[in-house]
Amino acid sequence: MIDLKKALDAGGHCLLEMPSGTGKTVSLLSLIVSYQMFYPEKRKLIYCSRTVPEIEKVLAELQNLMKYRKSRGLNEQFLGFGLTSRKNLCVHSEVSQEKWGKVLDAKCRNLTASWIREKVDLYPREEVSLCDFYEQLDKADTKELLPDGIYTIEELRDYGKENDYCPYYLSRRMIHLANAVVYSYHYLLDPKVAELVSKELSKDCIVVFDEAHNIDNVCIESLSIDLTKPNLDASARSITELSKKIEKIKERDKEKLDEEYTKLVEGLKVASQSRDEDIFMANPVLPDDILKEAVPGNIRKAEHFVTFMRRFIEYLKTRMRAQHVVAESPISFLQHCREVTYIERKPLRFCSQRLISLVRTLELTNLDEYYALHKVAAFATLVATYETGFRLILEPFENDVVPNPIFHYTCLDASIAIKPVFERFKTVVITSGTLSPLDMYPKMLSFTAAVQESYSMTLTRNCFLPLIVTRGSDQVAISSKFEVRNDPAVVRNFGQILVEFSKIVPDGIVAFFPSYLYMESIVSMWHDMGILNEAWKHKLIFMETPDAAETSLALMNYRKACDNGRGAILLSVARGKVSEGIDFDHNYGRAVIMFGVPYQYTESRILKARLEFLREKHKIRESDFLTFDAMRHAAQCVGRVIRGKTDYGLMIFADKRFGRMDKRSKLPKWINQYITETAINLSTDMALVIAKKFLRSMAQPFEHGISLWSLEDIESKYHNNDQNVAKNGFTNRRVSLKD
Amino acid sequence: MSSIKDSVTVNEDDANLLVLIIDTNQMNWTKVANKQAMGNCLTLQQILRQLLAFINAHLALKHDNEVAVIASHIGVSKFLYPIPTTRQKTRRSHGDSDQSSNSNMYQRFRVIDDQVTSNMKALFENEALKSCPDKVSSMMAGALSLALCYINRITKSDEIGHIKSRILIISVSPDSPYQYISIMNCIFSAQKLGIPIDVCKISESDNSVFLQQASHITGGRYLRLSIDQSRGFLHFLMKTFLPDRFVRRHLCLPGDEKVDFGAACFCHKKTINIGYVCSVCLSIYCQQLEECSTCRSKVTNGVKRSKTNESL
Amino acid sequence: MSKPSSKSKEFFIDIDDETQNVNQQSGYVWEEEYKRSWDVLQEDEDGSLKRSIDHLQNRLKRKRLLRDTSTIRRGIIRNMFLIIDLSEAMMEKDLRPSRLDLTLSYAEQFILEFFDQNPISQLGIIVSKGGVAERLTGLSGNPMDNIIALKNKKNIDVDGEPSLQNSLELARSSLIHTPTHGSREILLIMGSLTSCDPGDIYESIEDLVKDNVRVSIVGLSAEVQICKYICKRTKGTYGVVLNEAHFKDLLFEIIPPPPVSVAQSNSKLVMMGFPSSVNQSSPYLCACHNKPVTSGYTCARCNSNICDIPTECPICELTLVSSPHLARSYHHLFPVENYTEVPWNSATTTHCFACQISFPSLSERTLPKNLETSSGRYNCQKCNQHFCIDCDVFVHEAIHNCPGCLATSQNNLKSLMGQVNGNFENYENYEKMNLS
Amino acid sequence: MPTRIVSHFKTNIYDYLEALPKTTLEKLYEEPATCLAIFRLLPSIARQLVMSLLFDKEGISKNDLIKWIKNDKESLDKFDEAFDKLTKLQMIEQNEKLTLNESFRYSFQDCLTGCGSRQSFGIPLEKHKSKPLDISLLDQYAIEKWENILHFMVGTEKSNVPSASVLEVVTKANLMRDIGGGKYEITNKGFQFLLQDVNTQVWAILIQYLDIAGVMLNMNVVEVLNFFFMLGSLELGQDYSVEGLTPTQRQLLDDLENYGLAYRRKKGSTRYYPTRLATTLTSGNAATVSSNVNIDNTDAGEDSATEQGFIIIETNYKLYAYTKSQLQISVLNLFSELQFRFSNMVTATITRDSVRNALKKGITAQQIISYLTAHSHPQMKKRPSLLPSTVKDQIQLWEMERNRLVVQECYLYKDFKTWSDYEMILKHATKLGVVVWSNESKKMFGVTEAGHEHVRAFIKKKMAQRKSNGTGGNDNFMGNGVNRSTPIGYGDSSNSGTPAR
Repeated sequence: MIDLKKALDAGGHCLLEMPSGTGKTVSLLSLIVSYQMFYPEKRKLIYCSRTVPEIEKVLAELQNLMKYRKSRGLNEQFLGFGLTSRKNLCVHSEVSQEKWGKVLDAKCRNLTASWIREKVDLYPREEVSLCDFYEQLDKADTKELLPDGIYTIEELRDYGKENDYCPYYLSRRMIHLANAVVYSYHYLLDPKVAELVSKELSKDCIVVFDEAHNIDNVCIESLSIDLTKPNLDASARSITELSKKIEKIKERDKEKLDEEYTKLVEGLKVASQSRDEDIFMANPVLPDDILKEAVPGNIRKAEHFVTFMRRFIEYLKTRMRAQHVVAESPISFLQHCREVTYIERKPLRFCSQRLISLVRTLELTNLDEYYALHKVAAFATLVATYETGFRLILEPFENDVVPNPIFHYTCLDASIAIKPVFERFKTVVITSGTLSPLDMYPKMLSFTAAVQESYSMTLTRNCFLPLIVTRGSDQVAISSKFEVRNDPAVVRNFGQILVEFSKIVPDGIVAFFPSYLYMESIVSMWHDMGILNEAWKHKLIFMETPDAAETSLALMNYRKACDNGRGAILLSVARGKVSEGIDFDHNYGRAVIMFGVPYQYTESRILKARLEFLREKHKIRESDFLTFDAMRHAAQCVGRVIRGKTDYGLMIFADKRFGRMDKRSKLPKWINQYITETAINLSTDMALVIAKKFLRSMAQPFEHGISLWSLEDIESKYHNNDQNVAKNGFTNRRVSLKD
Repeated sequence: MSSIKDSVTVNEDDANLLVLIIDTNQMNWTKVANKQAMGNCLTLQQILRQLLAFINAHLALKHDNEVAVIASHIGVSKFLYPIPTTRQKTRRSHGDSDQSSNSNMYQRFRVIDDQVTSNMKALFENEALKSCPDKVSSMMAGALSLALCYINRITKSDEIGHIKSRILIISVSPDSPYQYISIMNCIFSAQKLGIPIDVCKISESDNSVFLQQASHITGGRYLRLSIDQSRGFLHFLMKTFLPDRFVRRHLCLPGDEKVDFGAACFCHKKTINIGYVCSVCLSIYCQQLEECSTCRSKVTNGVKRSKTNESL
Repeated sequence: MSKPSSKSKEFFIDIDDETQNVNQQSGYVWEEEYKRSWDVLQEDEDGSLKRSIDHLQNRLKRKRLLRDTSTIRRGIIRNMFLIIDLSEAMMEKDLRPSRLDLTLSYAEQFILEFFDQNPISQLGIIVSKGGVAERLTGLSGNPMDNIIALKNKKNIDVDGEPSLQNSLELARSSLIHTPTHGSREILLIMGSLTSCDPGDIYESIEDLVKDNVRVSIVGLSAEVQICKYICKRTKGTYGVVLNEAHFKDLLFEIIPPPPVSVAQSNSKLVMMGFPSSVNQSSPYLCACHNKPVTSGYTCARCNSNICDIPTECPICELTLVSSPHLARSYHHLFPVENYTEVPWNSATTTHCFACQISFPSLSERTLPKNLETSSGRYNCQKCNQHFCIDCDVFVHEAIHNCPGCLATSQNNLKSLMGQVNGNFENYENYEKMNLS
Repeated sequence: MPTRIVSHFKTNIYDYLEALPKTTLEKLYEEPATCLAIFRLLPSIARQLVMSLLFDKEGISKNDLIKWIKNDKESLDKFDEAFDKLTKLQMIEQNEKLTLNESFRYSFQDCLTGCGSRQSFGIPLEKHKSKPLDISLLDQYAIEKWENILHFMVGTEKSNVPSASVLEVVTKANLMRDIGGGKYEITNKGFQFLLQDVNTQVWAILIQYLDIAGVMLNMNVVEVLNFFFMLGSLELGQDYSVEGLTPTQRQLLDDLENYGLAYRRKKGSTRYYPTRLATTLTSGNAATVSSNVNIDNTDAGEDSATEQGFIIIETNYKLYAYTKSQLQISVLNLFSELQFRFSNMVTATITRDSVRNALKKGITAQQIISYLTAHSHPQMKKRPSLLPSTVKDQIQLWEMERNRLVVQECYLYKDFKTWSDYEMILKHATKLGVVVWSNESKKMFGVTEAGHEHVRAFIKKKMAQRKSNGTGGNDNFMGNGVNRSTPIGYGDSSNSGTPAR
C-alpha cells in the first residue's frame, strides 16, 4: 500500500500483484479514496474491471468502505457508480426486453437519436415514439441529477425508475461529476467507445485496472477487425441501399447534401462534435494531424463516396478468393490495392468519418443493418492509418478445411490501444492476482512503471498446497506436450490422477485442460479405458462446453453435488469462461488439477505474427512469451480455488514441465513461496500421501493449527494503520491549512 | 454388577503397596471400647499396636513392599506415613528416634512405626479439629481420594509396572451421608485403576453400606468384626488382609458374600423395588410427583413407558 | 513457519499423553521426534532444560482439563445411535491396521466406556453400505448385545458407498419414539467422502433439527461440507481424524453426557426397577438370551431372570438398574472445579497435598529468564490446597472429587453443600437413598 | 558339601540351610534378624502360612489349613511346595496340630512387634558423635574391594593379590586353581561365577566361607550365619558398634572387610559400617526395584549404575555396554567379541564362536542370558520382552547344538547266534524297558547297567532250559557274550558312546 501511495504522489503508473482473496480491492479503494478525499483537487477514480459481476463487487466494496468512513465520523460528499452497456441499464418497458445487445442498442437509438427528436419538434402531429426516460433526463438539470453516494448498477436502475431518468444516459452524463466511476476496460481502451465516454475525464484521474492479467489481449482485440465474406456481402448490400437513398434525397432536398458537402470542406470539426447518443459512429482515435485535415475531394460527394466504397469492397472480395494464406503488412496491402483499384491511401483513411457524416445527413435509422458496412469502413480507416504494429492475414480456410475465408486485420502491439490512456492519465494502477513476471507488462504495454510490486501472501495456516505431479504411479512422465499428449500411458496416468484424487478429496474438484479439443479427446479416451466409470464411483462429472448456457447449467448442478455431499468433478478449459470469472471457494473447489500446461494454440497465424512482432519490437523470445502466457492462465485457474483465509484447497500441476524452474518462476510469488522442494517432482502416489495429510490437518478446527496472532492479521492491521496514518495525516494537515 | 477382579496381571515377585486407611474417630472408638465387656477392652491404642505389627508383617513379607498410612479423622484426613521431608531431615529423624533400646527392631519397621505413632499423636493433640461440626463421621471420602492420588503417583513413577497396590480400610464410624457421592466416585475410579479396596469394619451390628459396595465393586474383601471378635484383631488381619494380590488367587478368604444394592426412595427412605427416577438429577421416588423435590424441576408427568407397563 | 509447527507438536502430544492404554503408541510423526529430543534432555543433567520441558508438558496436560465445570444440567439419560460407514472407503489402509478394523475395535471400546459413563442410557448400531442403511441393533441398555453384533463377521463386510440420508433417517425414525426426557443423539463414523442419497438430504436434516436429534460425526479422511453442515445445524461436533490416537480422542469426546438447556430438558420421572440378585446352585434360563445361568437378577416387576444389569427387562420393558449405576452418573452432575495455577510468589507449600510429592522450590530455580515456568502447584479455589499437576489431571479425569475439599475440616461440609447448591436445594436426598 | 553355583542366591543359601541339622536351625531361630532373613527366602504362600500361624499358639490341623487354600491344582501344588519347604526348615512342627517352631515363633513375633532384647539388628551409635559417613564413599570402598577379587580372578593386570583368607576361600570354592608358585588360574566354575549378579556371588563366597569357618577356623556356624543375616538387616550409611558381637563375629568382621562387606575407619575401631553389599544380602532384587520405589532414593554410585544395568543388545547380535569398568568388559569378553572401545562404552557382537568359547569354559547359555538380563539397560527394561528373543533363542540353540550327544553307560549284547535268540532277548529287555539302543542288522543291543543283571539272569535261565531239554548244541549261547562299553568324552567331541534317544 505504501507503494501505491508513493505512486500516487509521484503521479506515476504502478503495477501491483496481489494474491486473490486477500482483500485486494478494498485495500486499494480505501487508500485511494482517502487520498482523493484529502487533496483539494478531487482526483477522479476510474476503476476498470473485467466483467459486470466484478464491477458489482467493486461497487459493493466501495459502499462498505464509505459506510466505514462515515462511521469514522468523516462525512464527505462522494459520488460513485458503475457504468455499463444499455443492456444492463435500460429501464424502458419494451426495449429492455430485448435479449440481443446490438439490437437493443439500435432500438434505443431509434428512440433517442438527435434527428428523430428534432423530427418530433418539427412535425408534432406525426406521431413518433420516444423514450420518455430519456426525455425526462434531457429536461432535468445535470447538476442535481444524481445525489452523492455510491450506486451499484442495480441501485442505479432503481433510481432511474423512480424519477424516470434513463439510468444509462444518466450515468454517462454524470461521469464528469463523479468521484469514482467503475466500468469495464472497453470504455477506456476501445477507441471507438473511449472517445465519447472517457474524453472529458481530466488528466489527473487515478485509473485502476483490476484483474488486469490479460489486459494486453483486451487492447489487441479492441483494435483488431475480422472481415468475413458475409460481412462484405452485407456491406455491399447496404452500399446499394445508400446509393438509393442518396438518389431519393437528391430529388427531395438537394441543399441538404450541398450543405453537408460544404461542411466537409470546412473540415472534420463537425464530426468531432458528434453527439453523445451516437456512440456507434465514434471514430477511432486518429492521429491529430488527420483530424485537422479536410476530407479529400474524391469522396466528398456522396455518390462518389458510395462508388468508392463499392470499389473497395469489390477489391476485398477479390482478395477473398485467394486459395492460399496471405499475411502482409498494411503497406503492401495498400500498395497492391492502389495498383489494382487506384484507391489512394488518403481517402481510405477517411472512410469511417465520411460514412458517419453521410449517415447523419441521410438521417438513417435502424442503423444495425449498416453494421457490416461500418465495419468495413473502420477496417479501411485503420488499414490506412497504421503502418506498424498491425498485420493483415487472410485465411481462406477455417482450420485448413472448411472454405470460410476470413480477413484478419490484427493488432500486434498492445501498447497502441493503451498508449493514450497512459499518456492522458497521471496515475494508472494495474493490478491482478497474477502478473508475474512483472517486467513483462511494462514491455508489452510500453510504459514505465514508477512502482512494480508482487506481494506474497501470508496466511493463518498454509491453506493451500501446490503439488507438481510429474509422473504417474508407474513412473511414466506425464505431459501434455504435443508429441505425447495422446500417448495412452500418459492419458491413463492423467486419468489415474483424476480417479485417485476423486477418492481422497472431499466435495468439489475442478480440472482444467489446455483446450477444448484436448479435453474432448482425452475424455473420450478415458471413457474407453473405463476411467470415467471409476471416477463416477466417487464423484459426479460435469464438463464445460463452449456454449455458455450449457456450462452455466453444468455449473449449477456441480455446485448442488458439492453441497449435498455427493461430490463432483468439473472438467473445464484453461482459457474458458470458468477459468476466468467463476470462483470455486470452500467446498466448491477443494482441489484444482491442471492437466498439462495451458499453452496457446501455436499453429494460429495471428499468434505467430504476434510472436514475431514481439521478438522484433520488444526482444521477447517466443518461448518466453508463450510460457508467460501459459503460466498466467495456469495461475488464474489455480487461483480460483482459494478465496479468503477460511478457505483451503489443493493445487495440482500435472505436467512434468511444471517442474522446470523457468515455469515455476513465472508463477506468482504468493503461490511460489508455498511450493516446497519436496513438492516439485512427485509421482501420483507420493502426491496422494501428501495431499491426504494436508486435507486432514486442514479439516482441524481453526485455532488448533497455528499461532493465533497470524502474520496476516498483523499485516492487515498494518494496512489499517497505514490508512489511518494517511487519514489522520490528512485531517491534521487540513486543520493546519484552515488556521 | 460388573466388578473387575485384578485386571492387571500380578506376579509373585511384584512389590506390593498397601495403603492403610485408619478411621481414627475417638468418639466411635471409645463407643466401641465402652461396649466391651470388662477385661477384654479394645482401645484405639491397642488397635494401633496391632496395626503396627500388621504393617511390619506386610513389610516383612518382601524387602521391597511399601506402605502408606492415612488417618481418616474427624473432619480431616491426613497422611500419617510417608510424610515428605527433605533428605537430611529424614536422616536426622532416624538419628533422633534411635534409642539404643530400639536396636532389636528392624530399622525400616522402626522408622515407620515411629512416624505413624508420632503423627497420630500430633493429630489427636490438634485442637482445631476438636471444634468440628459433626463428631460422628470421619472423612473417609477424603482419605480414599488421598489414597488414590498417592497410588496413582506411585504407579506412574515406576515404569516397569512392578508395584501392585491395594487399599485397606479400618473403619468404625457409620457412613456419613454427605460423603455418598464422593465415596462412590472414589470407588469407581479405584475400579478403573484395578485397585481392590479391603474393608475391615469394626462394629456390633450395622454394616457400612458404602464400604460394602466399595469392596464388592473393586473386588476387595469386606469383613465385619463384632466387638468381641475383635480381640483376635491382629489374627484376623493376618489371615484376611495380609495376603497380597498374588497370593489371594490361591487362598479362599472370608468375606466375599454377595451384596445387594437395594435402593431407597428419597421421600420416605423406604427400600423399594420399583421406583421413579428423576431424569435430570436421578433422585428416586416411590410414587409420581409434580415436581422433583431434589432439583425442583417441574415434572411433565405421564411417563410413557410406565403407563404401557401398568397396562401389562 | 517454525512457530506454528512447534505449536501443533505440543497440541498433539497432549492428546497422546492422556489417552490411557492406547493400544498403539504410534503418535504423530512430529510428535515422535519431539519425544526423542525430550529423552535426550532427560539424559543430560541440564536441570534448567529439563525443567522448561517439564513445564511445557504440564501446560499440555492441563490444556485438556480446562473444561467448563459450571454445573449445567446434562442429559444423563441418553439415547444414541452409532452409525458406522461400511463403504469400500473403509478398506483404506491409511489407519493401521485398516480403517474398518480400527473403527470396529474403537467402536467396541467406545460402547463399553459409553455404558460405563452413562449406565442408564441406551445405544443402538446402524451400518450403512451400498447406498442403504441397516440396523444391526435397536436401542438397548446392554453393551454386550451391541458388541456381539459388531463382532459378527457377516454384519461388517463392506460394499459400495454409504448413504447419509438413509442412515440418518433410519436412526431418526427409531429415535423419535424415545421419551423426551432422554437426549437423542447420533454418532456417525464416516470413512467415505461421498454419499448416495435418494432425496434432498437438507430436508432430512431439518427433520433432525425439529426432533432435536444431535448428530456428531467423526470423519476418517477429510472434511466434507455436508457433514460439517449437519453437525453445525444439529449442534453436534464434527471432527476429522489425524491418526489413530486422535481418532480415539474424537470418539471419546462424545462420551460425557452433553449439556442440555434447561428449556428443552423437561424432566420426567422414569419408572425403574431395582432388581435383587439371585444365586442358584442349579442353572436356569435367563429371559434375555435364553442361556442357562446360575447367577443373575430378577426383574423387580415380572420376576423374569436377567443375567446382567443395567438393562431393560425383556418381558415387561422395565428399566432395571442398581443404585451404584445411578451413582456412576453423579460426577457428571457435580464436576470438580478447575484448579488454578499458583504463581511463584505464593508458592509456599512444600509438597502436593494429595500425593505428597515434593514441589520444586524457588531456591533451586535456575532458569533462563525468557521462558517463565510454573511453580508446579495448582490451587483449588474452595479449599486452597495445592496439588501437583498429575493429581490435578487425575482428580479431574478419574476421581472427580477434590481431595482437599474432602480431607480438610474447615470447608468440607461447606464445599460439599456448595457443590450441591450449585444445582439442587436439598441435596441430603442423595444420601438417604443408600442408608437403606 | 560341593559348592554348586546356582543362578540365584536364594536357592543357594536355602540349600545350605536345609542341610543344617535341626539343632543349629533351632539356634538360628533365636535371632529375630535371622528369622526375618530366612522368612524372606520362603515362597510367598509359605510366608503367608507362617504369618497366619504366627499368632495362634494352639495351632490348627493341616486339613483346616488346606481348607484355606483354593482347591485348584495350581494352588494346591504351591501349597505343598511351601509346606514341604517349611517342614524341611523345621519351621513347622507337625504333631496332631500344626504349629510354628517355638523359638522361631517367639523371635519372629519379637521381630514384628519390636519386643524382646536380642539386639539382633545391630547396635547403632548415636549420630551426634561422629559425622555420618558418605554413602557413596562406602559404595566406592565396597566395589573396590569386591571387584579387586574378581579382577584377580579374571587376571587383569592392575589387580593386586587379595588377602590370604580370600584366596583360600576362592580356591576352596574351586573358582581358581593353584598352579604352584603363588600362581592361580581361573576355573570353569570361576567363569560361571563371574557371570552371576553380585548378590549371588557374595553368597557363594560367604557360604564357602561358612564351610571353612566350620572346619578350619572352627567358628560357630550359627554365630557366623546370624552375623550375616544381621548385616543383611542393617541400615546403609549407619554406623554400628562392635559391642554385643561375639569374639567370633568380631573376627568375622575383619574377614568381611576384605570382601568389602563391612568397613571400618581403622583396624580395631569399635565402629563399623555395613556396605551396600552387606545390606542387600537378604533382599534379592532390591537394588533395581528400591531405586524407583523409594520416595527419595539416595543410591547414586558406581555399583548402582551397574545394578541399573548398562547393556543394550540389538536383534542383530550387536551389543553395546555403557561401562568403564575393566572387570565388566573382561566379563563381556567371555562370551562376545569386543569390537570397539570408547571412553564410556564398548561395542561387541555375540557370535557363534564367541558363545561356543564360553560354553567350552563350562558357562551355560542360561547363565549368559541371565547375566544379560540382569545387566540390561533401563531402556531395554521398558520393552515387554527384555532381551530380543532372536538373540536369546540363538544362544540356547548354540548350546544345544553342542549337546547333540549324551553319554550313557550301557552293556552291549552282540554276536547272537540266531535271529530268534536276539529277538527273544531283546523282547524281554524291552519289556523291562532297559534297552538303550538296538540294531537288527548287527544283531546288537545295549541295556542299561540296571537292566544288565536282569537280562543276564534271563539269558542264564534260557540257557538252563535249553540244557535241560537237552537240545545239546554248543553252549555258547551268545558268542563272546556281554562286554561292557564305556564311552569316554562328551559333548560334540564324542564319536564314541551310544546315540542319544
